[in-house]
Amino acid sequence: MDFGLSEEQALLQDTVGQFLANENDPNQLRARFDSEERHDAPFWNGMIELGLGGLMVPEEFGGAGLELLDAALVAETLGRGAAPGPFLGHTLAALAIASGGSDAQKKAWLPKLATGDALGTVALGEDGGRWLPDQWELKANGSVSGLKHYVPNASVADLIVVGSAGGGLALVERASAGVETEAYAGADRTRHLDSVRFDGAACEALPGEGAASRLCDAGLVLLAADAFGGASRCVEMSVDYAHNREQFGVTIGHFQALKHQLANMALEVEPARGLLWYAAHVFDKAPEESERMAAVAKAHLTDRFMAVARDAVEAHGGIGYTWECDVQIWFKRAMFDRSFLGSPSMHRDRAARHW
Amino acid sequence: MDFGLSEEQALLQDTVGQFLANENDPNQLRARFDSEERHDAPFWNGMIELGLGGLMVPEEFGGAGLELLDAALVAETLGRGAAPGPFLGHTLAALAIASGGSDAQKKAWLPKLATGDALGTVALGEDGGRWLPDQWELKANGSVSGLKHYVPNASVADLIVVGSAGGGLALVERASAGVETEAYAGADRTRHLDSVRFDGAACEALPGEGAASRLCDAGLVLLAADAFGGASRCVEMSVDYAHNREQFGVTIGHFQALKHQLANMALEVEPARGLLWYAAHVFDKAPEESERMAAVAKAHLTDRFMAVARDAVEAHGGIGYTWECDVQIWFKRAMFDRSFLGSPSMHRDRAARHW
Amino acid sequence: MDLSYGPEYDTFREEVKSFLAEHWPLQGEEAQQSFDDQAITFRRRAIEAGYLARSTPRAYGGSEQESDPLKAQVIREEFGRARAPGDPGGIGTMMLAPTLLERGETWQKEKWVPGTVLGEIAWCQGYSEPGSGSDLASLKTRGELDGDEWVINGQKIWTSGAVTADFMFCLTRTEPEASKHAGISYLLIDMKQPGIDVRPLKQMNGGSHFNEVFMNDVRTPSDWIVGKRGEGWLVSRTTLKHERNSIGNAAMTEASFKGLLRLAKQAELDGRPALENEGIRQRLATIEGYVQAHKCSGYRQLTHQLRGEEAGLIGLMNKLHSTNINQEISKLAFDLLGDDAMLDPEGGGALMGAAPRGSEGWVNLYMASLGVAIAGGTANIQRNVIGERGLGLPRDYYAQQSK
Amino acid sequence: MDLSYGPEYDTFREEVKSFLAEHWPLQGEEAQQSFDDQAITFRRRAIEAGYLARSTPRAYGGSEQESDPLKAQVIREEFGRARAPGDPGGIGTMMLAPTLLERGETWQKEKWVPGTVLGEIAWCQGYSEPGSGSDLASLKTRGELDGDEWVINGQKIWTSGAVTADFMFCLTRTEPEASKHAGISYLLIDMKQPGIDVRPLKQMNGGSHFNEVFMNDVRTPSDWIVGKRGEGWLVSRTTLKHERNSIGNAAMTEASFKGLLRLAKQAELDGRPALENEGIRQRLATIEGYVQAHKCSGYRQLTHQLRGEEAGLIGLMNKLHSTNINQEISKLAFDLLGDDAMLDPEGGGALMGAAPRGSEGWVNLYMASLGVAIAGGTANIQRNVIGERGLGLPRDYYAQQSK
Repeated sequence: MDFGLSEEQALLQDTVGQFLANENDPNQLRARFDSEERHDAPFWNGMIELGLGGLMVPEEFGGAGLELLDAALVAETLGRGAAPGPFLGHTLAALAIASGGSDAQKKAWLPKLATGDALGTVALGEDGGRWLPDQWELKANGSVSGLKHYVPNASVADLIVVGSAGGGLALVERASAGVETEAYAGADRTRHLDSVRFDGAACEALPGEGAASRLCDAGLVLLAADAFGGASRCVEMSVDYAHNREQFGVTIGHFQALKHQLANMALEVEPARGLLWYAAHVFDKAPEESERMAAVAKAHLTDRFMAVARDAVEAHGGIGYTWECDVQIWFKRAMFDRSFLGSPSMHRDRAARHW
Repeated sequence: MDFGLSEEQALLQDTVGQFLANENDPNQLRARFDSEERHDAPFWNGMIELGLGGLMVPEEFGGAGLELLDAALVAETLGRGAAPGPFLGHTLAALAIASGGSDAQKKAWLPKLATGDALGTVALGEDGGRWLPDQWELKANGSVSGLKHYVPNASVADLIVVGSAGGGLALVERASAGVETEAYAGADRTRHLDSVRFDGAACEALPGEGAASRLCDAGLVLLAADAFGGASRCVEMSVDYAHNREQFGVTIGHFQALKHQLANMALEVEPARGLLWYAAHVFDKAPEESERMAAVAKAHLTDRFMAVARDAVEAHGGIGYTWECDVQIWFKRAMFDRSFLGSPSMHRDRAARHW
Repeated sequence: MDLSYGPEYDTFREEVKSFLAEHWPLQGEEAQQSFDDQAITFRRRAIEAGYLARSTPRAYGGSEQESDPLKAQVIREEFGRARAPGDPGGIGTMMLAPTLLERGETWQKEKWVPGTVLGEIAWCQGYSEPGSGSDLASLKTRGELDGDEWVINGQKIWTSGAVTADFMFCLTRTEPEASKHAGISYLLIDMKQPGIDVRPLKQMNGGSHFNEVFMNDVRTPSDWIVGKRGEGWLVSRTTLKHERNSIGNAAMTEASFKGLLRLAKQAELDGRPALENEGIRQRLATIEGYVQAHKCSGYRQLTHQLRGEEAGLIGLMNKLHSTNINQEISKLAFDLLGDDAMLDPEGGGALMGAAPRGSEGWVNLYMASLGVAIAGGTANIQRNVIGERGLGLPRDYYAQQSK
Repeated sequence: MDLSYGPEYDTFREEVKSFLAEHWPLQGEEAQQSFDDQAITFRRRAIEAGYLARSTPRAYGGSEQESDPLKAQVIREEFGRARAPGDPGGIGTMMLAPTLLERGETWQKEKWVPGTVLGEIAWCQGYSEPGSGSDLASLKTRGELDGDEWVINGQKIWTSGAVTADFMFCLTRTEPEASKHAGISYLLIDMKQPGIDVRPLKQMNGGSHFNEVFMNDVRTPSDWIVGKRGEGWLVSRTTLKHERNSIGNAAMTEASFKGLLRLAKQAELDGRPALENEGIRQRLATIEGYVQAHKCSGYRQLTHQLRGEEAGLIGLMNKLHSTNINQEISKLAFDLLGDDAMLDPEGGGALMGAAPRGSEGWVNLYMASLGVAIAGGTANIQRNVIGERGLGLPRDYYAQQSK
């Protein structure tokens, strides 16, 4: 019985955290957030050098061979630092190939994804909030035509894993004929989204069964992890502000009403840490529980993140509502985490099917 | 334009408030609440002497000829004082006859109800929460058989106005053959409820159209009024407690967290006063709006009362949870107001039909 | 209880209508002026007719009418319907003019009030500073007398309208030896001078409603002071005696709710109309309860004014109640947006208006409802006011100490 | 991360199981004893076998086992499954015995600890008084030395188990000249004597969990004091080093939620199964998120214990988190009761247990969830603790002053 992180896992979080402290300090983050550039290649390359390109890629293909729990710990740290970049889509693309690809597909793509020679992403969402395998209608049969929404960093990706009717997955090279991307004006300026229109683009199906639902469950857990990291940061920022801001000659943390609001915020966030761990853990070790727990974790944590981001704005007073205050960066990241792959209410309904 | 009380209305509230201060002070109320007696005739007679038996009975039949707004102001005052007794059922029975009875029925019953020579009540609820005219299934055709739930003070009533299939109303004398009452163990010990089983009891239909829905709308408004009075009292009790109870050498009202909780309680209650007035006002003056506003007011105010009663328990600390603390009397009154004539969610759905 | 306005006001309404029919919109050459100029031309006539600047004496450019909140309400309704310019909104008419009228010298009233009530002169308010939010006693902007001029240095924040304002009324520490509130004076400052640097504060939704104002050796004549030296704190608290628009706020909240209803009727949730979803319907109906209560509270407050009574507890609750309602409206709307809830907000300059029409507008409201909660006193300050002034609970210890 | 207990504990579990198979339930003549006596007989054997009183030295009637929270958890699970008596619950084993072991004289430990861990001696706690809730420094019960006896006068409140307790450990002001905390002593008092009047406090749900204890010239020997005179405040804060049951609380919350699910499956709302109502389903699923989070927090806390680490922030949140969850569960249940929500609650003595089976039980829980919120520190006190000890925010001014 040990429901806690291993030394290696703690080290992994420290390493990523240290990298962000150096390479994504508040000024750097702010510059990236305000920039019109939608991809920061040097920063992404730094993450690749840390090995974040192939966390869940088997060692034989040049990856770290880790599990979702490890990837979730990284995602939490990235969320805490609001790290810009294509980690989410890239990680899910690699996972899809690792779990559903043929040997040839694995050999062709996994090493490149792990080394960052190729950037991957996933195209899942369709009109009307159809995010999940049993909802997809796009047909992929040798070639693919149709529209996918909200594809992370599609404009700079090399490889797109596309969800298709019947719950299948297919590989499409972004440079192929018949692939066009268009930028969304998303609120979250750390993770840019594009729509992708396929017009008879060549595609190659992943033969493995069940890879699509594994991909989605993993995505839900990674979003929950990002949300936990972001929500924790919102609490920290608000507590720090209460320690520093003065009114009536004392720091505002002296005011009981604010103190209780901060306590309530912490109470919304901290107990959810174990839920996140558990959802990742069962994905790795008890897949029969995975669908349900991924849904519960995504719904719960992304809702908490959004709520606590609102609270953080209020806890900062007027300054919290300004562009220059960093709280907004996490507020908008919460908007992404909450909607991407489907709303909390949709996932609560999915969890309820298990009652 | 005048959206406020007239001098007469203010006087009416004062008069009833003064009566309660004298005849239902905390000790008297406590004795009635703890008593096993389910009806306090002398106290009810006092209310009758004030004219509360026939508030909405036309003057030609010995009543005060007032409107629902006036009756609601009385109900508010009774709710504020947690006045025990059969005011609600009696008032609704009289209203039903006044608005739907034949001349003969009016002559036979209204004077007696106004003078308190007869005590009236209404039998509306049926199995499965069927409280409203379009839900009633009990057949009344010369005689009536079947079961009605949650009839206020049925065991001591002389006259029961019974809701019947098709949205009709019928008069049954409680002393008739085939009428049996059985006491409920209700939480609210200020307004006792009985079930009434009819077994071929003689009944007489009220011929007037629409009287049943008027009766129900009026009932919803009176419940909302009771709830407003009770909720206001919960806020007052909590504020008084905060002014008197000391901790760490100061009254607990000095603690900002509690101060804000009390402010939030007041904010839940005070703005609803106008909603209550408005719902009563349109019943009297703009009946086309009445169904909707009665539903909105009942749902909103009885929910607020229940919530604020819970808050009041918390605001009183440990003592608030004891039997000896008066807060429980209003807490249980809130339970009655919230469920009687149907839950807030049912009435919200009814209000939504008007969107 | 009577919600009609009665025959007297029906007659008055007809008068207002015929005035408007005759005078708005402007005709001929006048209609070629800029909109601001047209508004001024029109207001001059409306003041003459007694419809605007009603509480301002004729001597200072007003129409000096007897206070009548119901007439004021009729005027607002009819001017609104005709889309005719009403009294200029904002801090000049709401705060500066009443303060000058009560506390200013005659020459000050003559100089500034007429232009203010006409809308020729725009003001901004220099109260808040970066280091002092609700705690004005700690403000640091200082003014020193240099001959017959004040020289002012410091920084103000949350200054709406500073970009376009002609003048600022500015709380300034002029008596450094006096303690806290006692050392503050109420100075008037020409905004169009070197030394004043206005920097818009961009909001999280992309708009810019507020500004920072940096003042570096800014100058103003020594007699551009309202009240005596060191009395600025008192002057700034001059009670406002204008005809408050208590039901305008409620009308806006109701309009927002109606917009939400429209959204709920159009939106789909999990492939079905959102309005058929019981959870959504219950949330909507719960909000409706608050909206109706708020609307009726507006009627109550108007009635209190008509009767010349204090509004009491309900009068202290207006802002927090509407803030709470608007937050619930925007949260439910956000849940109805589906994937559009990831979009960049439509960053308008306005903090809050009528209900948005598109998704980006609702995302904007989702953020703006927080800004409104903060602007002009956070929710916590509102709760202090309700608890202390409304319920008679003791004042906060630290605020008390700092007095 | 590994949620299995591992082979070592599987073996241990088998040992516990065979012990239980052999020793519980009691057989033959022993099975004819009262249940309390059977429990004592059984505990004696379980202590001998090393399964109960694990942190208590053998010298004082315990089994003196090395601390092993996982073994403790296995024992709780297996004893629970076999419905065998575990360590006596309540204040005697949780507070008095550890305090005596750390602070008491040898003769005190010998006299009271063995009977307490066996369940022969029952205790109640005399801390709270009517005038002092969270502010123990203000307590008024006083003790004066009269020869070799203390004479105690005063009133205690919220005293669970006072009706059946043999002794009370009682904070008593013995040094009236010393200020606040410094004048308090920790006295042990025989409850079975004249001068002690125990009055049950009836709760709003009809049950009686707490009592008032009136003490009128109550006497206790002068050496029935733990620690020195005036040290009672310190003694009462002796850290508890027992093997905490961090996941027991989570298991109870999960059981409540399962009961709520059962209720929702049976209940009808507006003529349809409640579970088909989207609003109800969303509320249920939202609660499920908190319940699962709480359950996993239990695993985390157990792991911290196993590793010998401090639990930190999560350790401070247990009570408030479970209180909040139980309130949400009881509110949703209340909404599912329909007209039964008007019924009188089933006023059990227990504050909170497994999920109720009938409507009256749920009404009871609707009230009891408030009592739990209050018992042992209100929600506001919990928030102070999280804010101050967890987030490092400053202490409340008045509490600070009163130190």
